[in-house]
Amino acid sequence: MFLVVAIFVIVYYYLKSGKIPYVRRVAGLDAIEEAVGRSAEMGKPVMSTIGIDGFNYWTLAALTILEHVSRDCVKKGVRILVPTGGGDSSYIVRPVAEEIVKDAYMLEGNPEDYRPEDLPFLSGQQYAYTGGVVGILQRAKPGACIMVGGHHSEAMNIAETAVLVGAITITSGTYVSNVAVLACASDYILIGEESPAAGAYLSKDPAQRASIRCQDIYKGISIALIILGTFVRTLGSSFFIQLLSS
Amino acid sequence: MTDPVELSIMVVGCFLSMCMFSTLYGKSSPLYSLAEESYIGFATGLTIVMNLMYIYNTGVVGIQGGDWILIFGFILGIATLLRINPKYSYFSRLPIAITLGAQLGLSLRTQIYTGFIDQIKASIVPLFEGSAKTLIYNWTTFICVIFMLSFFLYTIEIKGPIKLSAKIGEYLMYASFGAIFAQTFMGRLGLFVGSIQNFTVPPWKKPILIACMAIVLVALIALDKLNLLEKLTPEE
Amino acid sequence: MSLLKSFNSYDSRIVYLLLFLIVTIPLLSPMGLPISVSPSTVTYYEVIDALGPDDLVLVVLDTEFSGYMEIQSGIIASMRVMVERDAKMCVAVSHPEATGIPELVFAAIKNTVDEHGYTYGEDYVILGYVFPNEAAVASAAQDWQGVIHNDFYGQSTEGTFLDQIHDWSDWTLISDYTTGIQSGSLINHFGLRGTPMIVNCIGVMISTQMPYLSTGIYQALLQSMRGGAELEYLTGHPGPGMTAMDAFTLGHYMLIVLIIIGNIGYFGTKENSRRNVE
Amino acid sequence: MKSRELSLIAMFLSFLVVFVPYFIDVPALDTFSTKLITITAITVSFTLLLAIHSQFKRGFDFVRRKPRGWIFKVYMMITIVLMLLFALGGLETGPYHWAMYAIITPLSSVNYGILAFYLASTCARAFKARNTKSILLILTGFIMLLYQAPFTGAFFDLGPIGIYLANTFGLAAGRMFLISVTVGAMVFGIRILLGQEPGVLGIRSEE
Repeated sequence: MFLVVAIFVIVYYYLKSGKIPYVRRVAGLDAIEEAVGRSAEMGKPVMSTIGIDGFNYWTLAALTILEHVSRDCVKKGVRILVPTGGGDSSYIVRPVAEEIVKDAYMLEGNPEDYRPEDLPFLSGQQYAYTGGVVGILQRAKPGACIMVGGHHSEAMNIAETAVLVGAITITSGTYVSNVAVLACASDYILIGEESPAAGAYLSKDPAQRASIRCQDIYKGISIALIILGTFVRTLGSSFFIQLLSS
Repeated sequence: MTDPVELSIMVVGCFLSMCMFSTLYGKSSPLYSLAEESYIGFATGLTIVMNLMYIYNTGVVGIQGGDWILIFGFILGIATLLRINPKYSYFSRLPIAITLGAQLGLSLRTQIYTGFIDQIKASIVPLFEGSAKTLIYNWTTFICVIFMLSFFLYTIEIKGPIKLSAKIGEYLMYASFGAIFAQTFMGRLGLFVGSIQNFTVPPWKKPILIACMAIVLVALIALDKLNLLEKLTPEE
Repeated sequence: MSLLKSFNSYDSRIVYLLLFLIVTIPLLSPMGLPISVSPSTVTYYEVIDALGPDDLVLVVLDTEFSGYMEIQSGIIASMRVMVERDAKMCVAVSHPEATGIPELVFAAIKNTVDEHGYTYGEDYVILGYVFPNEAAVASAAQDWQGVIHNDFYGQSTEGTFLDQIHDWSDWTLISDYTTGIQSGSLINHFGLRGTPMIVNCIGVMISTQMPYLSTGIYQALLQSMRGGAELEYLTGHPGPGMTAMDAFTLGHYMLIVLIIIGNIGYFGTKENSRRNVE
Repeated sequence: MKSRELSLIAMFLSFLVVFVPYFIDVPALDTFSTKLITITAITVSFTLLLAIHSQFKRGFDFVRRKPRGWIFKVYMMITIVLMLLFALGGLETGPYHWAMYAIITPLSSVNYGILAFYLASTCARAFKARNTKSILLILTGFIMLLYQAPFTGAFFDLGPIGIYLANTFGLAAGRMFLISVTVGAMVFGIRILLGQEPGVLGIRSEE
């Protein structure tokens, strides 16, 4: 509980202070613009998926990325395909995704170009959804496939098909075995926190980017705890383990 | 003799499965579309049935059992449905916000234990105790975790010792990816073997499997040679 | 040199066709290559072997049908052991596709069930799709009697051994067969509170599940179809797992050959192009 | 303006109701949070109808425009209706049971199994010794593959090294990943709660 309150305070502090620390380039996120640009040149659509889960942080992160991608696509006149469905909790995410894409068209001043049929619902079953996405990939041959969000085992079907149809693939894996295979299959991969931090990273607002600092602070704490804990444990005391268990 | 129902299940299932495999041919085909649309259609039907049952079993039965508060589920649910008419789409925001808050809370509340505290706790191991094997295991894991984590620092400029440690972290990460890749392959191979085994056990199914394989392969190549693959697949 | 070039860049469809044949042929006519048993399978066997007639086991079929095809050997073999030890079994399901699985499993171990006089209602209960999401798992862990009233066939569970269950602490063991759907929820609401858990997972989930084994939340982890085949071997009832092992071996060897060929091709063409430049 | 704040407050409150009881032991709050989760689960089930509505709208749109292959969409809509009709005849037997076992289960396992093929082609493409990173990747991958083939175990015992790789490198990567994700998720969650990402609620940032 203490940890939660502390992290809350630190994030709030950094959001308010808005200091711009150095932020390392994340290749996968930088590549989004390039991928959309290339699709525009080739006159091909872009596929952007948001996963098959309900509102967990993977899906929410995907929605922030979708916001960015759809805005970019509309600006460059690229058709954007957002397949939805696939899971028991995914239905509630669909209206939000619709809203995001619709808003992108609205903000660019051409709401009449919005095509609701480009957000197909492919049932609530994981592999029916996958079959559908693979089919769309093969038929529409997009120039880029940005697969983020709560994807599970089906991630490889989507990523490898996207590679085979010649799309630039930007992916993120929700668990480590998925990350390992996606790292081999796709052009760019968002590992670990790169996906949840995408919203802050892509935002132009320095205050948002400053929040990335907090993540490093907590990773620093965890490294310190592991090293200190191991040191003390080696000396024979289990103080840190008890501290963490309390 | 085999039960005709079971036979029909086998024939239809096997044929559609082989159609699904046709995606590996690398070109869109009507065979794949057939399998895909069948699957999406029936799966959507299944989803509807399952959700109606959930609403009935949890919601209606719950309210009948005196759990009046569950009626809010119905109210919020109906409010989201108002989106169909753009004039009232305003109403759907509240249920979305409530669901988002609850699901986010649910996904985060345990994460801090399982993903953070437990992992740190498990990483704290004695480095000079136990058998030689334990020592090797403990040292390797300890070093790997520290170096890999240092690769994930974003707001500190990478230079000096951190650069070195991040580089080692990256190398260690790729080494572990190799091992994990192989493990994943084992799993996927298991699933593929399982899905084929579905069509080979019991043995009377074997000829049907071979026939379906042959039919789909021949059809695919013939359609490709006649340039019909593209013409028969739906537009996207 | 054209052979080397083709080693470096060949049609992926050839890979697909080869893999398809290499797996399908040994399944059509098994060869019976020998196998070995890993220590994690032995631990798993020891846990289920120690069960007795007073033990209450919550069996969770936490899988889609496709996942079942991979781990069916482990499911069948371990549930057979539970029946043999006369442990009380409550089968719950966390995916709509899995509702048909209990029927298949009990058909596969029918002989053992008959032999031990294992009867429905008294020794085992099948609940059906009761764990659709984390919320359902959470409420079952806190207030079992408030959530679970009927079995899969719509009959009341009152009067069965489930009357003894009130919350998470009343289970002797949770045996989860998982593709990862609700395993996290089971850990959060049962495992972390202290209910012993054993898990049989699909191969892809092994690395994800491994940390829970090393932190002691799981007592044992049976790995994928291979673990299932080894368990079949230990229990002395050969089944689908053991026949699949040939295909398994050949599939792995094929990948190894692919890596070797790919690298020969890669270095061959690299040398070649360097020479051309010179 | 008002709706935006209302949404944010509602989100924040429902987050607290679910999140806090996990850390503080108050039975009444606990019951309430469980009820709220059930309520949202029912709400989510209702939203399925929205998705179905748009699926049919999309289908009918295809029928109206009649592009190439529109007949497949008609077929898809018919199968949805068929499945619903089947369900009326009972879930355990009859046509519903048939559709489950003839169509849904085999196709789901095939789609899952196809992954093995994708992994094989990925492996053939990515496992080439281009640089140090890929050499390491190949090395560990190669050893693991050899170890995992059940036949190998009958001749050489690669067990110790295979288990070593999985339980140290594999484990460490898993741990690193979990820590990284948790940290990212926490910060991200707080940013959402503070209303820094209104887009995820379907609210435009400029509103």
